[in-house]
Amino acid sequence: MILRTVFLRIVLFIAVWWILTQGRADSWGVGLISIVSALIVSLVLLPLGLFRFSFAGIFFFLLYFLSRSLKSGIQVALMAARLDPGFHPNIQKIPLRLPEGLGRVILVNTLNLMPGTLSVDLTASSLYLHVLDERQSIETQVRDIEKLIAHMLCVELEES
Amino acid sequence: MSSLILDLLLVIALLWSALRSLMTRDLFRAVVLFIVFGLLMALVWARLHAPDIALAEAAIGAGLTGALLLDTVGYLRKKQRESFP
Amino acid sequence: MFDPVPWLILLPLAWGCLTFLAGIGRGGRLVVAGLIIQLVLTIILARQIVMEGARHYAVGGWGAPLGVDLYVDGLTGIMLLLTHVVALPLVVYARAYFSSQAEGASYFWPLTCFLLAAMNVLFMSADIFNIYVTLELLGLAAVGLVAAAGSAGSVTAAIRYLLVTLLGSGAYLMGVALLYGTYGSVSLAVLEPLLATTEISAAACLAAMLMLAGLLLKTALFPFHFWLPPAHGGAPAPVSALLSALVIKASFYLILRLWFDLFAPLVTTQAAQLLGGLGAAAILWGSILAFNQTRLKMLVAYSTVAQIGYLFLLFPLMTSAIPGAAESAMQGGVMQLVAHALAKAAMFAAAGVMVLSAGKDDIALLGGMSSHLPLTLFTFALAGITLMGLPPSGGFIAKWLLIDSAVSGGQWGWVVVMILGGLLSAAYVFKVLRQAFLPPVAGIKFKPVIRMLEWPAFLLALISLLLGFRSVEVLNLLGAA
Amino acid sequence: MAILELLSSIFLVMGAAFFMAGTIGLLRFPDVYTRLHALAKVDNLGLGLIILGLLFQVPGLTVALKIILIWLLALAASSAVSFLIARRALNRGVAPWKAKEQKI
Amino acid sequence: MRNLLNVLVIVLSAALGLVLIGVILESPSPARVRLSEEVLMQIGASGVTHPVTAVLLNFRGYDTLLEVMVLLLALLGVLAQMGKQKRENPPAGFYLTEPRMQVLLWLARVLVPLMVLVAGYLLWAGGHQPGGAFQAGAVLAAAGVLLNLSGLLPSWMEPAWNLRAGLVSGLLVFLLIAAAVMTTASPGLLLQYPPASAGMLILLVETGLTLSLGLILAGLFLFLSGDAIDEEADK
Amino acid sequence: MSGALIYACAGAVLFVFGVTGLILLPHLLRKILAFNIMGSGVFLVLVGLGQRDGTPDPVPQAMVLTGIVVAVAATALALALVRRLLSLTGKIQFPEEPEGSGRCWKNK
Amino acid sequence: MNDFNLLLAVFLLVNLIIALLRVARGPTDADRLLAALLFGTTGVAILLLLAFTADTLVLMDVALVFALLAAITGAVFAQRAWRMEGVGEGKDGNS
Amino acid sequence: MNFNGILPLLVLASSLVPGMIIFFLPESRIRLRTTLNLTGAILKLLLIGYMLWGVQHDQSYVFRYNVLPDLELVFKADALALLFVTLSAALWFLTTLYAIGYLEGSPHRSRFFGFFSFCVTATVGVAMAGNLFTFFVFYELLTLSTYPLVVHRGTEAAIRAGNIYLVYTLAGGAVFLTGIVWLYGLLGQVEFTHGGVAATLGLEYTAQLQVIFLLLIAGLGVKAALVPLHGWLPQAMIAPAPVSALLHAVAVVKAGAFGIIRIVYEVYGIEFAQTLNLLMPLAIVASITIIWGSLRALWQDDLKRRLAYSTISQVSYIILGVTLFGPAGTIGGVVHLVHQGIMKITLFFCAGNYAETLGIHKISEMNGAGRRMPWTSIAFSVAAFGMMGAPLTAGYISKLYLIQGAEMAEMVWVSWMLTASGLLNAAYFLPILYRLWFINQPQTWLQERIRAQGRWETHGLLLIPPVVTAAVTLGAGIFADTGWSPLFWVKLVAEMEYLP
Repeated sequence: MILRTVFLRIVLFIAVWWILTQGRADSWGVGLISIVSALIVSLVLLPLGLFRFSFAGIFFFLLYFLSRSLKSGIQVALMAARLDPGFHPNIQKIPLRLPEGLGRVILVNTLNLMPGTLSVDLTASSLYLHVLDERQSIETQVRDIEKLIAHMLCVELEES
Repeated sequence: MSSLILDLLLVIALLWSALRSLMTRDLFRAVVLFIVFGLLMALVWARLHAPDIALAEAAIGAGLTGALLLDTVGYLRKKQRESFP
Repeated sequence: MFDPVPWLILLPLAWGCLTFLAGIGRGGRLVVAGLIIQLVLTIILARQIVMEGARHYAVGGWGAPLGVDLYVDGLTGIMLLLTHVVALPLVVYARAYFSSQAEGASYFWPLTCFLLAAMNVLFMSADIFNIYVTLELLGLAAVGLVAAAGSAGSVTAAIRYLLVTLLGSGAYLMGVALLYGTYGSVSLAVLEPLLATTEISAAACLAAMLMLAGLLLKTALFPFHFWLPPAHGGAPAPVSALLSALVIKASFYLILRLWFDLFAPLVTTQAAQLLGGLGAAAILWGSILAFNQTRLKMLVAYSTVAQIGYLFLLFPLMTSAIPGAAESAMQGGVMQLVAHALAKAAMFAAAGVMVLSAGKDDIALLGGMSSHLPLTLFTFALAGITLMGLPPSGGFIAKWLLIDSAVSGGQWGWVVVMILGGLLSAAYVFKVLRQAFLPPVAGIKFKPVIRMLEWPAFLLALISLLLGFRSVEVLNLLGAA
Repeated sequence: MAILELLSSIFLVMGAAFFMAGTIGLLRFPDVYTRLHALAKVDNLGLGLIILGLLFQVPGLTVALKIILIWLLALAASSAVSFLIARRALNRGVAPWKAKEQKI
Repeated sequence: MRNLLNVLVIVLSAALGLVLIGVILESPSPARVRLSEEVLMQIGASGVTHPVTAVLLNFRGYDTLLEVMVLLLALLGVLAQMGKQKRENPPAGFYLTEPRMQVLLWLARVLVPLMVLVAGYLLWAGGHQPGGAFQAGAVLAAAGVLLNLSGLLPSWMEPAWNLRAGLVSGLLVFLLIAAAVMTTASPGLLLQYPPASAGMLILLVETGLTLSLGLILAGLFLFLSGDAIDEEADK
Repeated sequence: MSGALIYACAGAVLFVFGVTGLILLPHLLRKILAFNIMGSGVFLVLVGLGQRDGTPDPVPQAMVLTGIVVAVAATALALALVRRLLSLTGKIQFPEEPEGSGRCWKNK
Repeated sequence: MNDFNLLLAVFLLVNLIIALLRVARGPTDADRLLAALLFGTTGVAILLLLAFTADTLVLMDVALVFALLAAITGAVFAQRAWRMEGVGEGKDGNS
Repeated sequence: MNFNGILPLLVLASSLVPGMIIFFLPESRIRLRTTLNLTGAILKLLLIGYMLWGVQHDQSYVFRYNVLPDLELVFKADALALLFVTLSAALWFLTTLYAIGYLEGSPHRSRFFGFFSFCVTATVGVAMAGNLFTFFVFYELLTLSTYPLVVHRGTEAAIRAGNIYLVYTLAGGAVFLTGIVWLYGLLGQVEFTHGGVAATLGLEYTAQLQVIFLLLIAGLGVKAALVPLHGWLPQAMIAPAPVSALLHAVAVVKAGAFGIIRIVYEVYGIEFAQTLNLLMPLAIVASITIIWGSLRALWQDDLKRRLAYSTISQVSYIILGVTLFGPAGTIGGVVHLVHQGIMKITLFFCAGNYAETLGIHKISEMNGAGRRMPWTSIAFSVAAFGMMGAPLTAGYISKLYLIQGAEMAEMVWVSWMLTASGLLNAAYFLPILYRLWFINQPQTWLQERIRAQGRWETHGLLLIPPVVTAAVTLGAGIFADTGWSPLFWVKLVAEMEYLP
């Protein structure tokens, strides 16, 4: 389990290094040092065992994310373009079902990039969202994403 | 042609942000304009075939000078709050 | 043959690093030892210069236009020697000073090491961009030292100093940019023949103006002197001494270098007269202000403003058609530089002791100092003799040479200025001395001071006084080409 | 080749259009929260589209991956910063703009 | 009087600007010395293939040595000021557990290792393409700033010995290599790298510089910024 | 007129802005900004003028890199001093002090 | 293709300059800062366009650094410069 | 370098080194300080004695040191120099004795004796200076080393006097320096040589040389207290008595007068000066000073102030003698340098004794002091008669030669003026003597400090010096024609100056 995480991180860093140097072969001398130090830094900042994830979950999540963010962009762009932006913004409080930690952070960040929502505060139990149109139901969207994230990170949703 | 326009636009933006940053009455606005100025400088260096400097300017201008200035503005405000509660 | 040049660059840097590593307020002993080594190296270098003449030194082995060149000649030798001769006693002094007063001690040693390193590299540099870097080094180190005292006044002074020095080096760098743009090189060895052989370009003129203006700002010549007194007067005494004695001289040295080497084809008699006029104004105005001060260290600082003026008299005097007059003007200027550095270091150190003992920086409180700290007062007086230009001090030799040059060149105005300046400096020096002979002000208790505070200052003053007897050596070194 | 260039151009133009929309939003939206919406979403989409357009011009795989990496970084940065600023605004009591207020 | 002075300054500087522009536009096209050609001619002996790096670390490596010193000096100045101030009012503590801090915390957790990688990349890139120790150092410093902002790294007070060692390491490595080269390979000559090992030595110097520049630049922020996140507790 | 020259001219203007600002602006933080702008102007002239024929010249680029680092160092030091001044006096401007303050002409 | 990229870069720059109006308008500091944040994204786009214009792919590295450090300005602002209630919302700053 | 070359340096060092050591001695080391002082003084006298013998046997003592490539520090012990050196060394010895007694128990003695020694060193340097540059160096040193002595008491009045002293002397020094540098510019080197070096320039430089002469005399005239420049001297009376004695008799005013002698004889050359028409104006200034000083002395009630004005008047005798073209005038002037020194120091010693012993500062308080302090009063009377030019005293010799010189130079008005001044001298000294001897003493003295110890009327060390100098005053008058008298030496000097 731990070895897997370390291994995954190493692979990730190697991949990033490979991308950065565009595959130059003579870079691995410095690369080795850099990767090792990056690994050490990441292990210090993010000790092992805090989370794990499934690749399938990531894939579904990304798919969902890309499609929704396209929609969100178009929505806001249209609003901006229209002379009278007919929106009814407000702040809504949504109880969270995701356990604390990475999941919630991903949720916050994702919602920031999703149509009509902007997370404005995060407390121990709930999330405050600024929505562009309070008449639309936001909660279902949040629940969807929560589910996806829970799947991706292999965690259970708490029943509220 | 468009490269000339790009250069001119960059220069105008550069000069304008510099001037505003020095002239504007609001201190925070000046700092923001200065940060913008730094980012514009990075673009200018890129245009001047000096990617090394562009890198340094991007890293230092965005990462460090901006941080230092903003932090100082925050400190200044804190002090002002303390002295005029 | 052993070459001290690279070691004179590397060693002070190494001391700086090591003292920083040693921790807060520590490393004084290391600096003393290091300075002794460097002094020996400097003496070796000076001997080499006298024997073999000036020489170029290519850092990295690349040589002029591509790499950075160093250039070491008689004037460089004098400046290096002066730096170390002044710094060594001051460092000993500083150890004692900070042992009795902790304010400003925390990073004094590394800052001082870097300051001295900056001085060394500045004096040896023959590359105008490299000079820019060294100027910044010097400026930042000096500002750090000024601010280290930590009071509102000294921090204000430090900010002002920093901004001025940044403005100055900005103008200087603009000049460098123009020169590089026009001639394609930043090496003095390449630029000099280029400027001399090609017709004078507007860019070169503008560059000269910008660079000189920047350096004048840093040298605190008359209308630009406003920043100097608070900075030098507010810093801890060892710092004031270092700054007034050496740092100011560094930018003056550069003016000298650029004026007579690089920009020699550009400078005009009018410009030289203008500089001389500013110098004269500095002498008179600075002396009057010095006399008006109520704080001892401010008085000494304003005296620096005045004494800098003398240095600038050498520019109009050098334009004299009579070769002997020009030569003695140069010699006089350099002697004045050396003598003032020694004397001012001694004077600030002595002032520091008095202030430390009286507990407050006020001339009116000095009464009774003549019996409490006779040696320190004697030091102050000896340094004052040099400033007044009375024999047998180095200042006297300098004044002799300058007046000689002015008289034989027929430039009588400067003679009057110098004579008046000497009298005015006597006025402010004796203002302090006479106060010290008065009985103590009621209720003031002098704190006892460590012996090691008094002797280094006295040594400096003595050197400045006896310099008059050894000026032949100094001038020999200056003349070594 | 021409098709690729065409596709590239289309995406690029779309990206630029989104950027423009983002700017308009930034200028026209009524309060800081709504402007953050514009910034966080539209511009990132614009950048994404431009990167997508540029993907048709890349000389190699690593370059493509690199610009995608850049996009991801920009996304992460802007979404996190949006949250931070929005939260701070709420903390300071910057009231969200309400539609009905506008009608009055 | 004061207004008059201001007007005078403005007029003078406007004149200066006009003259400057005039001079810039007038300057004859090719400069007298073509330094860029010289650089390209000698670059083979410099140990790197990127001309800017060659200039920065070999041809004008002396400037770079001094420049590190400039940074260190600024840091010393900052330390001398802020150390005192912080001793007077020590900064407040941290509240990492606050849920709202989590977003920034995770941003830092993700970005900082990436920044380390990018710094390494820039360092490596310096040899043959834009990049180098300064840029790498600046990125590292930015990582430090980010860590500080997210609450993972407290602001620095007086540096302990290990931090001091890190801060001067770049300069020390530079000095040691200079001294070593001067005593062995090219006696009596400062910073003259033998062409065969120049690349290696430059990389060594750059690595040292990256580390220490990163620390110094980060230190400029970390020593300067007095307060950690303190007001969350108030609410 | 090549792009580089345009930037060089812009640099000249920035330099002038910076110098004027550094001299005239009363607020210290603005002075620091002005100094940075002045520095950028000089750097632009250095590079712009150095490669006015269009070919990149590594030498001024290396110099500007050095210069940028110096500018950052100076800015940080200046900010540290300003903050220190602020914490000591609560002000961020120079106190007005006439030259040669002290009891003038009374110490005869 | 190259000219097209360049044209787009010009367009984005114009876009950016217009967005700078927000700095002037405010009303809160956050609004002003948004312009600088926008620069992070737009600057990356412009740099990438430039990188693919003149085949100076190294500019991608500049864009990378831009993107990597874009968060810092915003974070410093939120964590340090814009805390607690100001002296008066909208007109605080240099008083 | 041989011993003869080092000898002038040793003479300097014999007071400089003890001075430096004394300066750093703690206040309590009285015995060591006294020993050092006296050892130095005696050593100096011995060295000078050796040199006197040597000069008579045609030895030359020259020390040269290059300060700048074309600027030398030269010490030369020629006859004129030795005359002045002997005077100062001898009087220094006596003054030191006197000062030890005078300052017993008062604070800051280390400082005092340190500067005292420096002062003598400077005087000896002035005397032995072999060129104008060296002369100037020690001339300024003299200013500096006397200032702390003038302000020694540390009272407001003393400090004010010190300020006035400084203003005069430093300004004078500056003017002097200008003249010197100018002259160096014209001549290259200004070595003191018999017959003068300026003569080599020729008459086309007349105007310049006249201006330079004016500058030089103005600079020296401050110390020599020529009339418009004499203002500092009466003020400087505030100093302790040994200082006043030294200032008036040997050090400061004599340095000025000696400088004028050197300038006229050995820089310009008396004949060349005559051709440039420089002597007449100087003679007029000197005459005015003589009369003015005497007149002012008449109205002073403070004893030391009266003596001070007397000094102003008497020193100008020297200058007057210098301006009288012809050997007799020269002899008269130069010998008065010595004679006035001996006499005036006697007077000041005595004045100090009165003040220290009886607390008398004013002439009006001196009634009957002669009987209370007979030895002091006898010495005082002898010196006063000398000042008046009474026969059998040294003063007589000087006046005799001066009047001769005036006749030889065909300046009859000078002899009339001398006579008048003699009468004035009598007018201000005789009343004092009258009070001393012929008016009864009051019941109690103002503040009698030193009780008569045994058979001495005052502290022994205060008594011996004036008695000795008074004896010398008589001796120099009575034995003027012998080989050891000042007159003999002065004749030697004059011979050299008028050599073709």
